This record gives sequence, structure tokens and C-alpha cells, in this order.
Amino acid sequence: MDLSFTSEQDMLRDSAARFLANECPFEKVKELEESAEGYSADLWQQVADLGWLGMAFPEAYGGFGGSFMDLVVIQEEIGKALFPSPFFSTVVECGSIILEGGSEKQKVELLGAIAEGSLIVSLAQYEEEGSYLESGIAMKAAPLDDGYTLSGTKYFARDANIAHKLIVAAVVEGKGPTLFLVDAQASRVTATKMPTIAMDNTCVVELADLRVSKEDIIGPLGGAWPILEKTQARAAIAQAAEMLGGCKVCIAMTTGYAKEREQYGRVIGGNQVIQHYLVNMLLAHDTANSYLYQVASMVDDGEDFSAAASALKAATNENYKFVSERAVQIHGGIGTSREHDIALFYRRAKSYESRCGSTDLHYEKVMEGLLQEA
Amino acid sequence: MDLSFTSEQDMLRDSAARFLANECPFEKVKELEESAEGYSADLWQQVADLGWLGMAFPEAYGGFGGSFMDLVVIQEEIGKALFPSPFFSTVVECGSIILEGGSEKQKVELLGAIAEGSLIVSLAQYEEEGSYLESGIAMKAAPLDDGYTLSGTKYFARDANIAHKLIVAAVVEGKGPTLFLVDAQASRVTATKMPTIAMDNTCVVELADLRVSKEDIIGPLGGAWPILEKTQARAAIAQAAEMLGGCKVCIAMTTGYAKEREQYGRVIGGNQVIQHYLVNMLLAHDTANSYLYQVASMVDDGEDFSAAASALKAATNENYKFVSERAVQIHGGIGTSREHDIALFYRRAKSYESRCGSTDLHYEKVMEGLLQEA
Amino acid sequence: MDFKLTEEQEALKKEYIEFFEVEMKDAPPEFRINPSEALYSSDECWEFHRSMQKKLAAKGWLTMAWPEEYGGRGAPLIDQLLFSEVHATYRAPGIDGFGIKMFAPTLMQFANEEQKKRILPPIARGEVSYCQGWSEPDAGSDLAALKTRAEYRGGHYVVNGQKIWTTGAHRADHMFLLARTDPDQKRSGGLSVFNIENMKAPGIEVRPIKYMNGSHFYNEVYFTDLIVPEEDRIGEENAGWKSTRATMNFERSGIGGFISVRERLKELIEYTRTTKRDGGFLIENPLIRQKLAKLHIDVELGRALAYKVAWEQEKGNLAVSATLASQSKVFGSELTQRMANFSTEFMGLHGQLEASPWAPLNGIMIDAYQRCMGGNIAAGTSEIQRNIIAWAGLGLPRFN
Amino acid sequence: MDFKLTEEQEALKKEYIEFFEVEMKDAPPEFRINPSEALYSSDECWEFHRSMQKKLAAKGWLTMAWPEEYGGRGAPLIDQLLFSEVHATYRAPGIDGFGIKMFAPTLMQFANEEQKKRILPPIARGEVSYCQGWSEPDAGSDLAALKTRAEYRGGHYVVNGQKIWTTGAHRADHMFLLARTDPDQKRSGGLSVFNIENMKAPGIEVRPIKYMNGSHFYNEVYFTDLIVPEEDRIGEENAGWKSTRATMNFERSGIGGFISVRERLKELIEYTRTTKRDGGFLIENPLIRQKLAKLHIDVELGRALAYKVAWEQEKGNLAVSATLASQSKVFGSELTQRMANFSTEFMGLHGQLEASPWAPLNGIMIDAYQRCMGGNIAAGTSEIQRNIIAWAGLGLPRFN
Repeated sequence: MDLSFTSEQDMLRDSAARFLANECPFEKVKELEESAEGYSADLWQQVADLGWLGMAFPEAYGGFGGSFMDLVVIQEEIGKALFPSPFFSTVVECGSIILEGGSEKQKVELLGAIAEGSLIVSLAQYEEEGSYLESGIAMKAAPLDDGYTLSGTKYFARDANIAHKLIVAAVVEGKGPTLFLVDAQASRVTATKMPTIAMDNTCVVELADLRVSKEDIIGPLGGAWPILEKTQARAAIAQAAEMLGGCKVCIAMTTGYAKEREQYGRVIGGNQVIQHYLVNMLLAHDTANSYLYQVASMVDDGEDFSAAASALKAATNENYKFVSERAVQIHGGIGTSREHDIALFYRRAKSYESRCGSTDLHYEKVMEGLLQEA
Repeated sequence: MDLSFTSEQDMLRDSAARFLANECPFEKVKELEESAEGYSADLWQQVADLGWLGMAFPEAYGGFGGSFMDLVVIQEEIGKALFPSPFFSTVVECGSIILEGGSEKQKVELLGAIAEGSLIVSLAQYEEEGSYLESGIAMKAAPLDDGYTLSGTKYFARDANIAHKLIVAAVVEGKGPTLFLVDAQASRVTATKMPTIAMDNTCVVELADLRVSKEDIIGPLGGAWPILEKTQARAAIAQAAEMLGGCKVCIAMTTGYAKEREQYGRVIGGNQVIQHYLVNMLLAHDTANSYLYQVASMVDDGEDFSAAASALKAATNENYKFVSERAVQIHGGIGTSREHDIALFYRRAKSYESRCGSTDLHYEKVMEGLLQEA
Repeated sequence: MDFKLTEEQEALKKEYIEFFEVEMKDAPPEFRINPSEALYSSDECWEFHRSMQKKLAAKGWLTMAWPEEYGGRGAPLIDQLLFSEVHATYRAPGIDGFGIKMFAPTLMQFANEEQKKRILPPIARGEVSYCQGWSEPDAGSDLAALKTRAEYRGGHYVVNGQKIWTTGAHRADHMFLLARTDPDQKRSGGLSVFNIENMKAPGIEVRPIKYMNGSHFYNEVYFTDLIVPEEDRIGEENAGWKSTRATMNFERSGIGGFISVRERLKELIEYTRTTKRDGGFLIENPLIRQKLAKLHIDVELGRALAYKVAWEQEKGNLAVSATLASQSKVFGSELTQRMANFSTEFMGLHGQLEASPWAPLNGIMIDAYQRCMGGNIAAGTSEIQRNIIAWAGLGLPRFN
Repeated sequence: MDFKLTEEQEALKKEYIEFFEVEMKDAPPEFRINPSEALYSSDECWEFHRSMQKKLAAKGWLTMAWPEEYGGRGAPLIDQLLFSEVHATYRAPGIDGFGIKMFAPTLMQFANEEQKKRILPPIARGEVSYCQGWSEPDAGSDLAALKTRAEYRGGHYVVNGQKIWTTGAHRADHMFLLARTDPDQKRSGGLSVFNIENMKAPGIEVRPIKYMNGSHFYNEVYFTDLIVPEEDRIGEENAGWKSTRATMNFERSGIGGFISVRERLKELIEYTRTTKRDGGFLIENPLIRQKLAKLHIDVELGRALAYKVAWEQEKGNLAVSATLASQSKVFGSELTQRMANFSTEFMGLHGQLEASPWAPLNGIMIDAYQRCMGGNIAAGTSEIQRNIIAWAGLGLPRFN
């Protein structure tokens, strides 16, 4: 047992933190939030050059063969800086899907392009109802001589507005949900941003008789669900890492503010109630963060991590909301303003809780895991 | 609209408070908790003489024709003093059942005897599973020429060990659950105390081929449920009153302690965290207490109070637990000892939450009420 | 105890309902999201608010609980409460709370006759709109630390300094200002209250502060050599803290907040009854049912408390009602927060959506998720309210 | 990061499991309810505990993390943690925490050679049992306010005063006592630590304190002219506060508490799978399922934190591990409380039943509902722990 990071991971963390602090301060975050693109192509290329995008892909596919824990380190730093980018959609979600389900050819072509920074991919899974389940995938893939046509609307597709490719989940009659790789910039694809509390690139995507060739199917026909289930569990862990990074900064910023802001002739951090709020925030972070590393290790060790990923995400959903909410409260009026940075975390926390499955769904998965054990 | 008590109610409250403070201090409460009888026959006669037992019965049946609000006032004071007595089982539960479902003859005989203090009655409704529902009543009443025989076991019958009569719910084939008035001291009835956290007279009752004549049926054949449902909703309000009385004393005792107990050279009540605990306790009490009077008025005004009774009881379950728990916590070590009085409330709060339906059941009834409205 | 309405009250309530039923038909849709702040957000909303204000004044409802001598009709606070309930049910604007509920009672108690005659009638007629010049960057919870200076120069004062979190300053005609008239007196000594006659006067600059979601109701207000005539000082010089503390305690039953939650809860229940996910309606989910039930119960509890606040105030138990009002404020704002958090959670992916064709209930709940933080902080943070309850209500000692 | 056990650790763990599997078969049933307190409750339990203590010593497990020179084997704290996990899983007694985890490390750091040689070996051999003479009626959270007086009379001290909340004083052979040796020094100055050789000595009177549920593990201890030889003073005279503060920080990962909750949770789940109410098994109820899931998650989170505590301590980051240990203590005791409250709630009418034929899980949960309050209060209340975390961990200022 060794609960320390490797020195490589320490370096990775330091360099990521430094890069984001310099290149993407909170001013820049707000500017990007308010832009139509919602990300900076320039910064995206820079993080590609830093090796983040291919970090966790095998070397054979243009990556650096890093561990899942490495990805977790990057995600924590992204979460601390609130870096607006398609990292989660492209690397964490779609990268994993391609790695899990893609053909050799797809892996070589797509993962390499992702790692280079030249390919942004968006997952178009959800439909109008917002179901997280397999049964929520209802869009039909109509068979054609050498492929399929896709028609309909997908919802909550992240970064579809800036993506080069989409991975669309659609049902092949008699087979079931299947993953299709499509050109996001085709004329028959329209992505429209939905206004979310996170001010991010969450999109509605309309597909109008879009043709897909058989070669652009990822994984087996009807094989979408096992791939999505496994990669979404991984993504949930990575998302939790991002959220816990956010918690950490909320605590640091708020502790700092509480040590400086004076009312009634002394700093507000001298008030016992403020102290206990901060302690409860710390507890929320430190417990979940300790567990994060344990769960991330399960991924790297090849253990079954699905119930643990759900446990982590459910706890983190609650904890990030709690921590960011108290952070705003302790900041008082200034914390509620757009000018200040702390509410950025508060708004993200609410949005992120719905990613990779709802809290209730994760609780249920935890329970199912427990009952299987028992 | 008039949110003040009548002067008669103020007098009733003062006299009840004085009586209980003098005759049943917490020392006496602990002594009674530890006794086999769990009550004082002497005090019981005294409260009969004070008019508490017949307070809310019509004058025609030997009562004083008081309002439900009068009963609430007494219950609050009982809750403050933790007065161990069969008041709830005999007056609140069984008295209401007789009033609601009894024949003229039963009302005259039984309510008069209750009011005089000569009759203690226990409700034997629950069975092994502890279900609160109609379907939880499974004991069979086997027909006999001029009556029925009852056999089986009832659980959680309060004060059955000291009762003169039991009201037993049992199923008449083809008719459904029916209420039977039986002699609790018959040789075929055995009541055994179950050890509860409240150290009260909760009993298991065994009935062995007990004969009941038709005249001792309360209400129609198969008519137990409407009677029980309505009287249990009333009882839930009265129980909430008792619990809120307990909350009030917890807050007063704990505030007093916090003003006196010194640590680190000053009273612990000067600590902001202790202050906010006490404020949250006060909030829990004051909100529910305001609502209590509103709901009690609904009973007196003849409005449909069933969903409101559930709302009140659910909130009070949570609030009494919260208040009594924080009360012990603020008292620290001494609060956890049997010698001190504050944990008496903590133990009652847990026991009382299961009375007249569980919290979850009440939430569900509230929701059903809302959906009927909508 | 009697919770029933009198026949007169029932009739009044019916009249209120009929009025708002008609008048709110054409209200700008923003009022459905958050009426108390929508009025400041667009010219259209502001105009609607102003016209509603005049209509309410014409009906005599704006100031019904005021004494008759000041243009009210001395109605019991319970009647006022009934009006507030109906008003909140319809999410109507038209109440300038700063003027009617805060400044006017202060004037009645502390102003001289000339001031009462001059300042109160336009408020009663619904012709003017006030903002509250209290908080400063370094004087938030600790209001008495404020620094804005009003220097006496014979016949008038010269005001310099900065206010912040001034809701509606960009719309208001007037401000009631708390400023330091004696710089040698620290904290609550040396403060005075002023009626600022014209918010557009030279010497006043209003700068917007955007809320976290980008909307504009807060402002910074800068004073540079603003001239305020001596006759606009309310009460004695340097005695402003006393009247300010009284201002804090007027009409704070909080009933509007509870009614607002109740109305949103109705919409939420309707949403769960009509929204399907994974083969069933949301309302069939026991986890959702229970949480909705809990919210409903809290609304009922809060409403009962709000009635008690008004009742105690009516009976003249002002110390009791002030403490209860703090309880009502804390309970109400935290209830709003629970509702907003829970509802945007069970909406799943849709819960994050702001007002748009895809957003459930047009984004009311995600709006509330953001606005509720202002509710926990403005007009005394939940922490300050709890301190006040502990000190004034429970008699616990105050240490520094 | 690597959470996997080494082969040696896996083997050790297996050995622990095999041992307890056999040894706990005949344990008195009280240990299933609350092992850490059951040992004090009856002669039978106490005997079982003492015999287990010797067996663990014989195995070398009692003091595995002690340095070799004092009879330990210098095992890493993570190994100790593994042992504690298995030990807690079986709800086994046999660990005299006061002696092994608190007093012994203090001795190693502050005692002289003679004392170490004399006092440590019987502890390591599992032959003795300690109690902790710290709290007093007026010195609970504020330990430094203690008044028990140890007066030097040349060669020995004479002790007078009273201790309270002394767990197991009625069973223990010895006590480590904190007493005031210099009455002129206030608070933490002027205190010294003593090894009390014989709890049955004249001059010591132990009186039981009944817990709220009537059980007996707390005591009051009265000292009347108790003679304590000078050679039983540990460390410098009047320097006892320093070693006491160190004592507070030894081995507080809290792993045992989390394992205890985990095991109870397993039983609870089994209970819900096999208990029918209203036509279905309790486990089919979504409200119960979700709450069980939450408890499980908190166990996992707490366990991960406990590992981190041990790891930081092992790495010598004692300040960090001390703060984390306070976090672990708070999180663990409050988790126990949530479990006890929730489980006795969903048990319905049965939830109120104490150990009896009718009680679910023989009343473990209603017992826990009462004992958990002790957990929130003993060894530093949750409030004191949070203060410590705020001051030491977050660097927030301490005002009085």
C-alpha cells in the first residue's frame, strides 16, 4: 500500500496548475462562458501540446500510456481552475468510448487526432426525456444499403456546437442501441446551445436524414449499452475529480476570505459558526477526496469499479453543492455577484450533479451492488 | 381570527403545569419508569379529580364538554413534565374511539368511568409485523352463538398491563376488522411489557380463546377502520402536542444550562455554535407549535384535518428528535447520564415517532392529500 | 384560538382575488419567475409595476394597515397579511416595500410634522419608489461600521461615500440614506437618516452590479458632494441608529415568501404529474413524493409562523414579533433554497436549464437556485438573524 | 498510489480472520451490541476481555506498531490498521485502548528509563488495564481548568479531588492521572501526569454513573489523601499538559468505528431483506434503499479517510494526521448516529425495542441510538473537534 502520488504525478499536477493559473484565470473563464464557442481553440492546442489530451491513451494510439490516476490529476486541476474546454466530452467520454469499443483503425485515427488536439468529439446519447437508461435511447437508425440514416433530436450533447464528430447512440431495429460516429459539421446536423446554469456548451442536436456508413459504427451492432455503461462509470469518477478540485478551491478561497474580511472589528473567520461551516466543507472534501483516489486505483488495478464509481459520484454531487453553497454564503453579498469568482463554482456544482447519471440513480446502483455482494 | 388562548385555557395550562411540577417532578418520572406499573394510581385519581380525563368528553357522558384545543393544552403540559400515565391510551386513543364508534350505552358507561378515573383502556391494534394499515389487522374473531372468540397476539398495546379493558381490533369473516371491548383482567388475557427506549407500558398481549359478547362490539361489524383512521389522526395531533411540550422544555432547560455552565472561563452559551444550535431548536419548535394550534382548530371547527394531522406529526417527529438530541449534545457528558433529566426527552422522542403511524406513512398521507387537491 | 376568517375578511379576500385575476392576465412573463426582482429588470416590467402600484393605492390596499391620519385605514395586520397572501399568490408587483414597509413607518415614528406631510402622501398614493442606502463595502452584516459621510455645512449636508447592494437604485426616485454625521463617534453613534429627494441629482452615480446569473437589480451608489437640505434629515442628528433599528423590525412576517414557495410547489407537483421518465410519471417516484411532502409541510409550518408574527405585532408584543420575524426570515429563505435545490435535482438533466423552450417551468427553479443565495444574505444574513434570535430571543450572552 | 495489500499483509489479514473466527465463537452476546463498552458491563464480559487481551499479546498483535525496544515489532501503522479492521469486524474485545494507545506512547516519549522498564512491559503483555483520569465536573471540554490537586510532600504526592466520566474505573487496575501540582499556575500550567499504581488503594473511591439507558461504564473517582510516590510522576513536574496534548493525538484513525458501522449495516441490510411489512420486504422500499446506500457510501468515505490518517501519521506528518484524526472522529460518530436514527426509524414500532425477543437485531440499533451521544461527546465533543480542525487545520483565528 502506498497512498502517495508518484513524483511524475506531482509534476503533472504542478505543471497543470501553473499553466491554468497563467493562461486561464477566472477572468478568462467568465469571458469563455459568455462566448458562443465556450472554449478557446488556442488553449485547447496548448493543452494538447502539454500532452493532456493523449495522457491516458495507449502509446500505440498516439497517447502517453498514462494511468487513469493521471487523468484524475488533470481533472482535479481542471476543476480547480474551472477550465472551459471540451476535455471532458472529447477525452474523458468519447476517448473512453473509442478505446473501449472502437476498431483498431478507429482507435489509431481518432485517438491520435484527439491527442493532437485536432479532433473534438461530442457524445449525443440523451433524448427529450433526459433518461440515463438504455431504454432512453429511442432514435432510430434506419438501414440503408451500405449504412444507416439517422434522424431526430438529441439533447444535452456537450460541446456539439464546436465538435468535429459526434458519437450518436441510435437503435438498429432488431439489434438495439448502437454507436455511430458522424460528422458534426455536416449540413444535416444542427447544434444549438441550451442555456445552462454552468453557461457551458450543452447542446440540442438535430439530425436530418444523416447518412452514416457501416464503417463508422463503434463497437458491435446493438452493442452501445455495455460500452456506455462502463465508460460512463469511468467518466463519473473523472467528473468527481473535477468537482472535488472545485471543492478544494472553494475551501481555500473562502478560508482566505474569512481570514481577511472584517466585520464588527474582527475577521469573520473568527466566528465559530463560520469556522464550523468551513470545517464541514473540509470534511465533505477530504472524505470524498480520499475515496476518489481509492476508486481511481480500482480502475487502474482492473477491479470492478462500477458501484464504487456511483458511490463516489453520488457523494461528490452532494458535497460539491454543499461546499460551493456555503462558500457563497460565507462570502456574503459579494459572493452572489457575477464580478466575484466564487459563484462560478456554485453554478457548476448544480450543473455537474446531473452528469453521468443523477444522484438518485447512483444511490440505486450502490444499493444494487450491495445486494449482489450480500 | 384570534390566535390567543381563552382565559379558561390559560388557567387550565397554569393549573396543569403547577400540578405536574409539584406532584410529578422528574425524579418521580424516573421512579415510575422503573416501576412495573409504569404509572401512579394515586396521581391518576388526582388528574381525574382535576377534570383532565373527562375534559374533552361531552357533558352527557360525564365529561366537561371541552374542546380539542383544551386537550391539546393538557397534552402539552403532560409532554413538558413527561408525566407517565395512561392518559394517551385511555383518554386520547380509546376515549376517542368510544366517542366516535360506541353505542349510547357504551358512551355513557365507559366515558363516565374513564372521566372518573376508574377505567383504564388500552388499544390492541397492532400485530407482529407492526403494520399501521388496515391490512395489518389479521387476528380472527371466530363467531360463536351470541358473540365471538378472540385468539392470538397483539403487540405494542400501550398500558395493557394496567388496563381494565382492551379495545381489540380483529377480523370478522366476511365483514372485516371490527373493534371488540374485552376485559383486560380476564384469565385468558396476558399482558407482558416490552422493553422500549421510553421505558413505558408498551405491551404484548396474548388472547387465548377469549369470549366477547356482541354487545361489546364498538361500532359496526367490519367498521373498525374508519373509526381507527379518524381517531388515530386526532391522536396524532394530541401526540404532537405532547412532543412539542417536550421540545419546549428541552429548549428551556438547555438554554438555562448554556447560561450557567462555564468552560474556558465563560458560559458555553456564549459560543456562537451553541447559540445557533439553540436557535435551530427554537425554530423547530416554534414553527411546528404555530401549526399545531392551527391544526387543532381544524378539529374543533369540523374541517377535514387528516392530511394536516399527518403533516404535523411528521414534522414533529423530526423536530422532537432534533431538539432533544441537540439538548443532550449541549449538555455534554452530564446529559448522557441517567441521573440528569434531559435524556428522558431524548428517549421519549425516539419512541413517540413510531406512534400513530411512522413518519414515512405520514409523508405519504400528506402527498395523497395534495394530489387530491390538485 | 380561532383561525377562521370573519365574513368581512372572506369578502375582502375575494375582492383581492378578483382584482389580481384580472390585472395579472397581461403581466410580463418575468413576474412568474421572480416578482420581487423582475420589476427592476426591464422597462416593461418597471412600467407594469408602477401602474400596479397606482391601482393598489387607488383601491386603498397599498397602505391599509397605516394609521388613518397618514392615508391608511388602520386595518389589522391580519388583514394586511391576507392581502399579502393573495398578492404573493398572483406573483404581483406594485408594492414598493422600501417605501411602504420600511421608510414610511420610520417617518411616522421619527419625522417632524412637515416631513410627514411632505413625504408620506406620495408614498401612500403609490407615486414614488424608494431604495435603501444602508450597506457599504465594509459595512454589510456590521452596518454600524458604515463610513459614508454627511457633513453639516449650515442649512445643508454634503454627502460623500459609497453604498452597495442597493436594490433598485437604478429605478428608484428616492433613497433613505444612513450616513455618518459625526465622524468622531464610532459605530452606531454619529449616524443620521436622510431622505434623498432625487436619485438623478448630480452628486449621485449609480453603477450596476450583476448578480451571479447576469441579472441586474443590485447597484453601487456613489455620492460625490451631494447636497442634502437640512430639512431632509429625519429625526435628530446622530440619532439615526435608533430609527434604523426600528426600521429593521417593521412588517417582516415573511408571508409572501411562504406563499411564493407554495405556489411554486403547486407548479412542481403539476410538473411531476405530467412529466414522464423511464416509463412512469415522476410523481410515482416515492423519493420525489416524500420530498414534495416535506416542502409542503414546511410551507404550512412557515405560514403558521408568519401568522404568529403578525399576531404578536398586532398585540403590541414587538420584542416577541421581532424575534419571530427573524425566525420567519431564516426559515423562509432556507426553505426556498431547499425547494430550488431539490426540484432542480429531480428534474435531472433538465434541472440545469435556464429560461428557454426546453426548461421545465421555464427555468423558475434554476433561477431560484441562484436567487435564493441573495435571500439568505440580503436584509441580514441567516447568521446575523440567528445571532439576533439567540441574543434577543433566548437571552444568550453576546461576546466579541 | 497503490491501495493493494502486499502478500505479507494479505497473509497477516488471513491469520487475524482465522484467529477471531475461532475465538469469538464463544464470546458473550453483549459484544455483538457494543464491544467497546460491553467489556465493562459484567464479570463474564470482563473475564472474556482479559483473556482475549492475553491471547492478543501472545500473538504479538497487541502492540505490533510499538518500537521493538518496548516489546512491539515496529510494524507500519497500515498493518495496525488492518488488524484494527479485522478486530472491529468481529466486534472483539481485548484491546485496552487507554493503556496501549494512549498511556504507553506517552510513556515512551516522556517517561524515564526506570518507568518505561517498569510500566510498559505489563501493558505489552496484556496483563493490566488502565483508566484515564482527566475530566472533572468543571473541566470537561476545557480540560485545563481541572482542579484535582497533587501536593508534593517530599518523596510523594498527596492527591485530593474528583474525576468524572472515567470509563471502566470500576474494572481498571491503574489510572493515568492528570492533576494540578502547582495551584498558583492557572490552566495548562502547573499540571502533572501520574501513574496510579492501584485503583483499589485507600484514598480512591469509585462511584458508578449510570448511562441514560441504565448501563454502567462511566464512573466518578474521588481521591482523598491518596499517596502517590514521586517515581510515579511521568515527566517533569508541572509539564503535564505537553504530554497530555501528545496523548490526545496517538492512533486516532477511527477505523474501528467505520468497520463497526459497516458490519451493522450488513446486518441491517439482511434484516431488510428478510423482514416483511405490508406485503413487501423492507428492502423493496425505495426510501429505505436510498438511505442504506447513503450510509454505505459514508462508511466507504470514512474508511478512506481513516487510511489517510494512518498514512500521514506513518509518514511523520503529525500535524496533518492529528487534524485528519479529528475529522475522522467527527465523521465517524455522526455517521453512527445517522445509522442508529435511521434504522430505528424504518423499523417502525419495533425500532423502539431494547434487547428482547421482539427487538430487531436484538436491539443493537436502539442501543446505538443512545450510545452514539456518548460518542459525540466523549474524548472531545464534536464541537471541540471542529474547533481544533478550524484552528489547527485551517489556521482560523481563535478568539475568546
